[in-house]
Amino acid sequence: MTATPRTNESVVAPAPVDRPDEVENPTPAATVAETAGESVTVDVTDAAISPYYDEGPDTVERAAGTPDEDQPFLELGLRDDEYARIRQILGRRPTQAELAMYSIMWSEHCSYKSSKVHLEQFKAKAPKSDRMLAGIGENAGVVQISDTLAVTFKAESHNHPSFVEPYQGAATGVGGIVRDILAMGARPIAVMDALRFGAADHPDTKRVLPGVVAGVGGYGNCLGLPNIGGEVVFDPCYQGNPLVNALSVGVLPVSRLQNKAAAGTGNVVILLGAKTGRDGIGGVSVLASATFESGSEGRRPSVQVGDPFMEKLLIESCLEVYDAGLIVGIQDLGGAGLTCALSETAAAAGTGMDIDLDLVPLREPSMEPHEILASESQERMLLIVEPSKVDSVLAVAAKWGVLATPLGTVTDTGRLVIKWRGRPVVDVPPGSLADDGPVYARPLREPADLILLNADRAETLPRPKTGDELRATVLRLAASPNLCDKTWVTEQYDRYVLGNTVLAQPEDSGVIRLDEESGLGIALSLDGNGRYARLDPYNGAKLALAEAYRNVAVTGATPVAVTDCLNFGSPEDPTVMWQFAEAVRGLADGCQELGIPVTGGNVSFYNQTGAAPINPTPVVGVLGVLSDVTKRVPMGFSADGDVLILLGQ
Amino acid sequence: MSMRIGVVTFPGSLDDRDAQRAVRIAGGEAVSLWHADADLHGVDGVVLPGGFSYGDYLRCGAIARFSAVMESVVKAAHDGMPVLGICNGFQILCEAHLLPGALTRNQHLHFRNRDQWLRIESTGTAWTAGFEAGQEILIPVKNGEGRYVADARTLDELEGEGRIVARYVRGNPNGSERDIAAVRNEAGNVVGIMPHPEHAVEALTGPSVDGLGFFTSVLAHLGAHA
Amino acid sequence: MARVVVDVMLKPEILDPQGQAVVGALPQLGIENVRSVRIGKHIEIEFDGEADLDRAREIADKLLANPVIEDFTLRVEELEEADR
Amino acid sequence: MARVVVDVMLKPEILDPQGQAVVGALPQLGIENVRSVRIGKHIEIEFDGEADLDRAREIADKLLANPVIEDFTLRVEELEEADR
Ligand SMILES: Nc1ncnc2c1ncn2[C@@H]1O[C@H](COP(=O)(O)OP(=O)(O)O)[C@@H](O)[C@H]1O
Repeated sequence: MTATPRTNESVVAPAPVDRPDEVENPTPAATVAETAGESVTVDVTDAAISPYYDEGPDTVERAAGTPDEDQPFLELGLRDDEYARIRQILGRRPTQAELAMYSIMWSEHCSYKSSKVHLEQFKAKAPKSDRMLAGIGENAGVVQISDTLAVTFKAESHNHPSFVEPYQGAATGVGGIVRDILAMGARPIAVMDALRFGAADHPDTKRVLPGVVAGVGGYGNCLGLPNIGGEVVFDPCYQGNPLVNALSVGVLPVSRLQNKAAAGTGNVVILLGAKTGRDGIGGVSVLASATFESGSEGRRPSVQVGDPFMEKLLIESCLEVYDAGLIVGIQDLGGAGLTCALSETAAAAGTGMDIDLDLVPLREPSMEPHEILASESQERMLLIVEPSKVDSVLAVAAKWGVLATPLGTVTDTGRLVIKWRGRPVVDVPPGSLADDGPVYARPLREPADLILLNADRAETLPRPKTGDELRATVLRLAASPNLCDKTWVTEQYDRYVLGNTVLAQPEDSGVIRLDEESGLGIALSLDGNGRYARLDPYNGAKLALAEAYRNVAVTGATPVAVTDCLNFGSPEDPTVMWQFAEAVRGLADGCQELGIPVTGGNVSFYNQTGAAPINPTPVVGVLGVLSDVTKRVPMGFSADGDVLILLGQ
Repeated sequence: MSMRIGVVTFPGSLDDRDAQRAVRIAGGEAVSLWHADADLHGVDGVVLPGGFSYGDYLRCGAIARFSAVMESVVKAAHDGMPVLGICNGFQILCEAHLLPGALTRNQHLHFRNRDQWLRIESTGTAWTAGFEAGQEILIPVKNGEGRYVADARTLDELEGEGRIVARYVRGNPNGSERDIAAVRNEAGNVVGIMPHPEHAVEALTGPSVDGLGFFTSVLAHLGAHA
Repeated sequence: MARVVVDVMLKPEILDPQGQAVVGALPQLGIENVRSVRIGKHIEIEFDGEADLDRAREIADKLLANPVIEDFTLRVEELEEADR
Repeated sequence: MARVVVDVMLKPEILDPQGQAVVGALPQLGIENVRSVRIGKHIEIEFDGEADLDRAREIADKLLANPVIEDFTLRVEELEEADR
């Protein structure tokens, strides 16, 4: 994982470092401005910032001439030293729009500043594999599975938005991960979802669970992607912080692999998809309040609302564009919107860009440059296109009824220059946003209660001794929320669409046929165990990996690659950071021992209620390959007289 | 010469490729039709597949009905061409008034996907002639708005004229009136069905291969009338 | 400026499970005096220029409501400048 | 008799895919002069006896509208005997 957002999870002002008690948990009653965030409450009204432009936008020129102007960098989650570094990079104070961009791209969420040093192990310990066409650092890992076909898959979290607005939070979580898959050149072919809720009988669970399930289903069903498995787990530790992890998988001809580099001076930068609105602008709204102290009502950032129909059209138009060989590069717009897509694509190619922000189609014409750049409006992609092919791209978009708008061109200046109303409001080296964010080796400390927790052995629990006791125990287990039938959830998901689902709920793995002739297919499983990881994060991560690996293997598939979604509390809490470090080490070691690489994934920090973090919850997805899906092994007994054999101890 | 069955793709159609596959497995030639193209390209029959045409945010099938292709489909249907609407396709046929009644929100308010038993009630259609009357079949149902409603007179008429093509048995998945899963027009060339026969054409991917009968029926019907 | 508001309701004889679900949930809020709840759609159409009632009726009739199961009503609503 | 009518609309800044889909379909009906369509819910609450505006507000607030993304308005509507 590089210094890039690996997720579309809402990006808001990151947590001010060293002030862990300010890390609050979103509550549904609070306003969205305060809650849509990854972690932190930014009270818009409290930001004591003077209105600092009276004659038009805060341009680059103006910034150079007013070096001493106060800027709300702390409110935006940037530390003193981070702000100083930005000034040093630019040789002046950042403009308002630039400040917004740095605060987003250097947030925990996008920069992986706390996790980066640990995640390196995934690369360092990865077994050599010539199947890997794209790995960590790309939108999603790509694994070659035959002479001509490759598969891409990835898991991602949408935890906090799903607590604020369960339906839309979960729906846009699915939409976001599907765009990652699409950006690699693949046709998305299935989704999975790993869910964690509080106690089954808690009122918050009653509010959150139906919405999340309906949202996962609503988006995936309408997009036409079969849901082939997942998890539903209840535990009080997730009461104020449910987890919504979504996985998507796609297939592509090897020759169709796409990348995000905005290469080629003079190439055209095209925005494809939905109009841009004030969705999920989050902490950056602090800048709006700086300029418009009154009347901020209508300026509040809003919850992202998914439009799966638009996403379906986006998928079809992108695939048509790929097949016709019309583009040089592509990137999805997720959590950090245009900011991330523009800076990452330029940084990846080592180029620059001239962008005209006035060309961005807006849902609300009054949007300011920093709002346009920070908007998390869904269902958008950024394309890099040779000038001679622009018309063809626009024609494909028109065929599918999707907006496509040239925004500017690729340059060889190495600067990302963004104009608004004719004047530059951004002029930065794109790599400074995308790759050169801060990196922290945060302090680690084993939780003090771990010894006690581990001393409380299962052997001390009373055991059923009589037949009746045993019967009562079995019934209690069968009826417990974590073990009971999950049909209420899985029935809300379409598992048949596309006609290639070989195994799905209630099987241990989902199996999808890729090739009707040869029977080539894949198996996928997504597993995690937060309770175990709480007791031993190193082995807990290994356990999740082993479970997913076994689930895939028992279908008859050969496991080939791993994705993960690492859900933890605040990285500023050394005990959480220790859990994280241990879990990553465990997963990396496990992968090394099993001989399969981690190809991508996602880190979600700040999952906590007040000072209480969730159980460390690494969720692991394993991809396997079946050379002939007709030979898959389902989990049910198939014939009378079958012999049962127990393997292992 | 194999019969050509057109499968319409609207923006938002999802089961179009599945319907094409079902046509092929049944031995027909699947022809892809595009919503904005009024030309039916000489097909012998048409399938309107499942999905969420135009997003179906307003009311399922409401917008698809106005597409260019539907004008031609309506005309061809009146001339006797076999037309099968599956799920969203059924909704579109009702919106286009080729079939009576309407499909409304499931009574339990959830999307529901399950393997569903049906009883074939009418074999006098182009799409069910190959079944036996009263035959029970197992095919997937998956919808959020699949509850069939019509006024009592229409329902009585449908019953009286034998135009209920299939009923849910062993449980009604969405609260449909009189357990109706599929209906037909008077002539029997147009059938709308809520569950998905195209998802039950291969033992590997479906709960059964019972759905194949709809596609083999129409091919046999066309062959006999060719 | 003006807009046309179209309210679409299920016909009285058609079951409204959504409305029923709300009625079913009311006792939990301690509310006992509600006889029925019916849920339909509220649609606001803004025109370029004048509110065009005839056009709106056509849209409602052909697209917004399904006459087999729904009725609709139509009205023009004057907007103040600052209104949404 | 009287009932309370609650209209629930998405907040103006929230994307309304439903309304957008309708706008997109209008050209097929030959209608070109519509600027925007927003779609919300229209809810009719009938009480035993008097229309109870406070109760209705509570129902709207807790059950009918999602305050994170929706606003609602409320009004009492007098009914004639024969009305639906
Ligand atoms: N959120 C979910 N989304 C999709 N499928 C799910 C979800 N939760 C559970 N499932 C599926 O339901 C089945 C039963 O789940 P579970 O009871 O957790 O079984 P197991 O313990 O074998 O994983 C599995 O096939 C699983 O993939």
